Amino acid sequence: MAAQSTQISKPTSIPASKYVTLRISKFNPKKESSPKFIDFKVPYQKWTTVLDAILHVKQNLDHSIGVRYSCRQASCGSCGMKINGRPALACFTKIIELNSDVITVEPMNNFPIIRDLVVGFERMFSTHKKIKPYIIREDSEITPGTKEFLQTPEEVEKYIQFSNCIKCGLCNSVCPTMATDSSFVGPQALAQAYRYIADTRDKGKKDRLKIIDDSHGIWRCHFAGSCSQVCPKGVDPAMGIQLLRGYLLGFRS
Amino acid sequence: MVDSIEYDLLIVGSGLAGLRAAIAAAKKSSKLKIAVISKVQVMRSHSVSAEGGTAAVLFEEEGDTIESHIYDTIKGSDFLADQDVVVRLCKEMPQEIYQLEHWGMPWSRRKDGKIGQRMFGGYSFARASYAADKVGFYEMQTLYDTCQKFENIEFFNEWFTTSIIHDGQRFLAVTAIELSSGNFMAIKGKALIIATGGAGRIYSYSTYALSSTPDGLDMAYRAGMALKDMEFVQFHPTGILPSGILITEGARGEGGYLLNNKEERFMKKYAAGKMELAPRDIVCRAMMTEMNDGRGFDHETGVRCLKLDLRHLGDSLIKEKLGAIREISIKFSGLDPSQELLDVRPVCHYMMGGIHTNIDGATELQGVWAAGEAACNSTHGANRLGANSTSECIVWGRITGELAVDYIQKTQITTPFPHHLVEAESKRIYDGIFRGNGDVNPYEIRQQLTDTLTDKAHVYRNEAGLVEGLKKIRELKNKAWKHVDDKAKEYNTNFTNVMELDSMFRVAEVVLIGAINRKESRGGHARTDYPTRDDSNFLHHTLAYYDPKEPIMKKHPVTITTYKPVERKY
Amino acid sequence: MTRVEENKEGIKGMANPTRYGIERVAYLLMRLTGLGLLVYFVAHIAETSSILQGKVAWDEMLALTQTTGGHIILALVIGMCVFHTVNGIRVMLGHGGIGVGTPGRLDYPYKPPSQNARHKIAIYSSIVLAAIAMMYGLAVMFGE
Amino acid sequence: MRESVIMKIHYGTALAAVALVAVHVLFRLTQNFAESLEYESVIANYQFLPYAGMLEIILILLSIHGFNGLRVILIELKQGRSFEKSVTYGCIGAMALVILYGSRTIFLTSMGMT
Ligand SMILES: Cc1cc2nc3c(=O)[nH]c(=O)nc-3n(C[C@H](O)[C@H](O)[C@H](O)COP(=O)(O)OP(=O)(O)OC[C@H]3O[C@@H](n4cnc5c(N)ncnc54)[C@H](O)[C@@H]3O)c2cc1C
Ligand code: HEM
Ligand code: SF4
Ligand code: F3S
Ligand code: FES
Repeated sequence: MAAQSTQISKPTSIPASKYVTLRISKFNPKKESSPKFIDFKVPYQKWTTVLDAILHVKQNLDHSIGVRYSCRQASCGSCGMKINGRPALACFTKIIELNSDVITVEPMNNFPIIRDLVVGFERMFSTHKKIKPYIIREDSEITPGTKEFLQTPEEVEKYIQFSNCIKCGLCNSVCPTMATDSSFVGPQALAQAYRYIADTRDKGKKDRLKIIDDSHGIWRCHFAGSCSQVCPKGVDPAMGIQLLRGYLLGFRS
Repeated sequence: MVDSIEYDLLIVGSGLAGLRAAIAAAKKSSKLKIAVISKVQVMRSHSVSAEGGTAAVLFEEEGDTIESHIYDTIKGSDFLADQDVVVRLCKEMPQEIYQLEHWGMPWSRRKDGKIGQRMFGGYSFARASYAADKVGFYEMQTLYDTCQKFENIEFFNEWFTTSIIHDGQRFLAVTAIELSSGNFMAIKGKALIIATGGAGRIYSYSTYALSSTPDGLDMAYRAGMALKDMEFVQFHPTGILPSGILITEGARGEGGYLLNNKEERFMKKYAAGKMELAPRDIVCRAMMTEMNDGRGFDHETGVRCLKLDLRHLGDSLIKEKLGAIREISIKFSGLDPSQELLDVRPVCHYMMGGIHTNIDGATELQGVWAAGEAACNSTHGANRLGANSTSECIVWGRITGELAVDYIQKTQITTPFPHHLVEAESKRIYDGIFRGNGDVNPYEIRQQLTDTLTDKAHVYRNEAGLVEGLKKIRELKNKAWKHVDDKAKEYNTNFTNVMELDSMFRVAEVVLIGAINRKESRGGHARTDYPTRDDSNFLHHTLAYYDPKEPIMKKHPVTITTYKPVERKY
Repeated sequence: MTRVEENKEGIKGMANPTRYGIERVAYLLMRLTGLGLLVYFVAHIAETSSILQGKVAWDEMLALTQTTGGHIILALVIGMCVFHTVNGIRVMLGHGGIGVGTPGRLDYPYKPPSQNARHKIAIYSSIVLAAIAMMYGLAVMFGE
Repeated sequence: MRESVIMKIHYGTALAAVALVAVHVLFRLTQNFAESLEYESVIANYQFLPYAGMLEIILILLSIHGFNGLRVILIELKQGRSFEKSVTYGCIGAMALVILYGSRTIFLTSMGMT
């Protein structure tokens, strides 16, 4: 059992050869009247993500950058922001993919700005809650000896895609209806309404259809599809919403 | 004076353990006001990254037995697990899987419609229930969504808890900063469940979320509770380079294997019986030995690694069962696992240690429970088996949630509230940290601290290295890093980052001292200078109590009921 | 909460068709043509009411519309009508869940099935059809 | 009214309109376009009762469809109880006006009261 030399594992120790300009939108609405952009020079490697670059700035150049992050592997939904004008997860966007010398990062639209790149999710979380995102049926609590509700792999396929939503809010930030309608349920919640309705274990279809059949409910989606184009997890909310509307229009039952 | 708000039950942490506890409590009483406080938003907790599976015996009719799960866990723990606790885990787990299923968990299914299970390291039966390779994520979603049913669960998203307030006898409140406004507040409650998760970010190469720092552990430690068995840090054999993101053990459970630069499955030399599916401590040691003996590969980052071969599993199986790691490898490393070998090396993954609790999850302070990875109820002993952690989170989430409700229902707090303690905490963080002075970049100190642990307290450790590490950490601690350059109140993560760093020092110290004291090799703790297990001197748990000067170290007996320690062979 | 606090993109964001593919162009055109048709429709009702005032009024009205400008407007209306109708049929099918793909596991890199070729082709077709109809209309009106 | 009912009407009117507008336009094209607009032929058309009836139906359908479309766009642009109420009533009002005005033309013309 040998020396400890190979235990050193600090991938960042490789000297960086290339630099990119990271333009960060800085804004504290409680103190300032409008956002301003500040440029930073940041080194990068072929694996450096936009989140890595922002954290480099936070750690070395400006400690005050406001940015939300956690998992750094595209599973927690924290780091959605506008990168070169298009919303994406910062931890799932590599610098080299952007093919650009200047990378501009801004907070997502259609969410209130808390600070810099950080936005408030209160409304999205509460609309998510509103559509009853859980299995509705009387025997959903087990008793001793209960076994599983059977479900074939094919039945799982019917909803699993919608189950992948990480609540990053990217979809809500690009939807054209959301751009002007602050009461719209939004693609995130609608896709979740479909997720539970499509689950064979659920019996809450009527309930949920009633909730979303509202003047700012599902009808305010015009199948613009942008939500699906930016969704980082392949949820395809646009599909879910149209299928859901199929129930309301009587195309499906 | 510092403002305060009042709830009945406080749950700090909204990972698997915290959410499960919230549901258990809300189900038991719809009258209690329950606050789930977390420094990240609800679905952003580290638990969403758990990939491979959750262990439970579901198919007794097909030959699995609870007994076997119990023994596998105890043997995996290198006999440091408390056996009564393990029995409880294994007995209660099957019901929890079915409960999750009834709440909507999208388990992967077998053809007959039953819940699918896969092979995992150290088990004698395929008993890791899985949902593709996003088990933790789906479990979090199921629990979070189920929480939405209960009107008495309130979420405090992005509230950074800084301390536990008690009167020496029992729990009274926590103090926390609401990140969005920057307000510092006391949140009073009759009972507290700590579910702040693991602290693996004290290592620089780690599978953990960036938010997995030891501030939760430290909070309990400063409040006088003991940290137990902190020297046992689990390394996972397959962290992918360069990011350190986890490639789940499920990849080997589905049939993947590890190769050295001679293209041989070297595990046959170390655990011929279980090969790549030996427990993690064994596989990690094997990998380190291979690399140290020159049979590794040099990754372009300059780090040594080995290869994980999944190619023979085939594209369609990988897509179906390992979709998330496929995405991760393609995106972050540019490698498609169905075509290429993945570069992997052992990476910090789990802390067997945590806040000392009894079998019920109760800590030494009345009114405080701990559950999940933050707790150490000694289920995992010296080495956790994969898929047993999410199980532990769920079982003890439920147990502590229910017990806390019982306690609240019989408790009346009459003593006057110790406002001075809240003021003292406010002084500690605002005068001591927020308004601190210094010219050293705290982020650089954090990097050095985590590098030191990665260097000195890795898979293999020895006296010299550990002592040097401790010295280095104490040196770093004395530098002028305790200051916050960002002076704004709103969403000041610079402030919380420095508080996290502050907690890292205390917890890293406990890890190192524990490791120095344990002069044997057991489970995840492998000393090159004491390469064997020493049951006559070290078959005990380590406890560490806070003292401003240096931790006070104590011993605590292991509960052994049925299985006498024997040599561990796979 | 006011719009500024919510950082809404506002009408500009809603109307900007440049960022998210042809679906977003179709969305905008659908709105514009709908509104355009509504305006024309109201004007058309007003226009035809002149028939009540007898032949002279009607002919005066006709003369007013049978100018180059009038013809161009009419051609536009034809185009709008064709686009709105054809795309409207696509949208209605889509809204009913037809042709939006079937749910199922997606593999990275994710291609959302709802953003599929069928719909893109339908959108392009409605634009092309609208253009043809417009040209036909122009030919009829100017080709006298 | 439930939003789904309104929107079903919106789609329904659209579908019906497809057929009817096609007929209406084809009528313009059966003859020479300019000729079809001659006063006499228009009057003749109106006095052909099934055609006048069809015009009336088109009028109603498209008014409903068009003004509901307008309502949709407006309530998406700005929210608030009073705003949305006035949009709803405004659209209903405008729709009624257009229908009445258009019906007057059709009715009087087809009765030969020009
Ligand atoms: C990559 C990875 C994969 C894994 N895969 C598996 C697996 O397949 N099977 C398995 O069984 N286990 C697995 N594990 C282990 C398992 O995921 C964790 O042990 C478990 O998720 C921990 O859950 P938790 O609820 O205890 O804490 P966490 O999910 O870590 O949550 C901690 C919570 O505490 C909050 N918190 C922390 N400090 C504070 C503070 N100061 N103030 C306020 N809130 C605070 C955080 O915000 C967070 O909400 C894996 C671990 C990793 C790293
Ligand atoms: C004759 C065939 C027509 C069809 C098939 C049709 C179909 C549709 C459909 C499906 C929508 C809903 C679009 C959505 O929700 O995204 C719509 C909207 C609309 N239509 Fe029509 N329509 C027709 C004619 C007309 C006419 C003649 C007018 C004008 C009077 C009109 C005015 C509108 C308006 C204003 C909207 C709202 C725009 C929007 O929501 O995007 N339509 N139409
Ligand atoms: S649907 Fe997609 S884009 Fe929308 S919140 Fe969920 S994961 Fe994000
Ligand atoms: S972008 Fe919006 S309009 Fe519908 S399809 Fe998506 S919700
Ligand atoms: S940090 Fe979790 S999604 Fe980016």
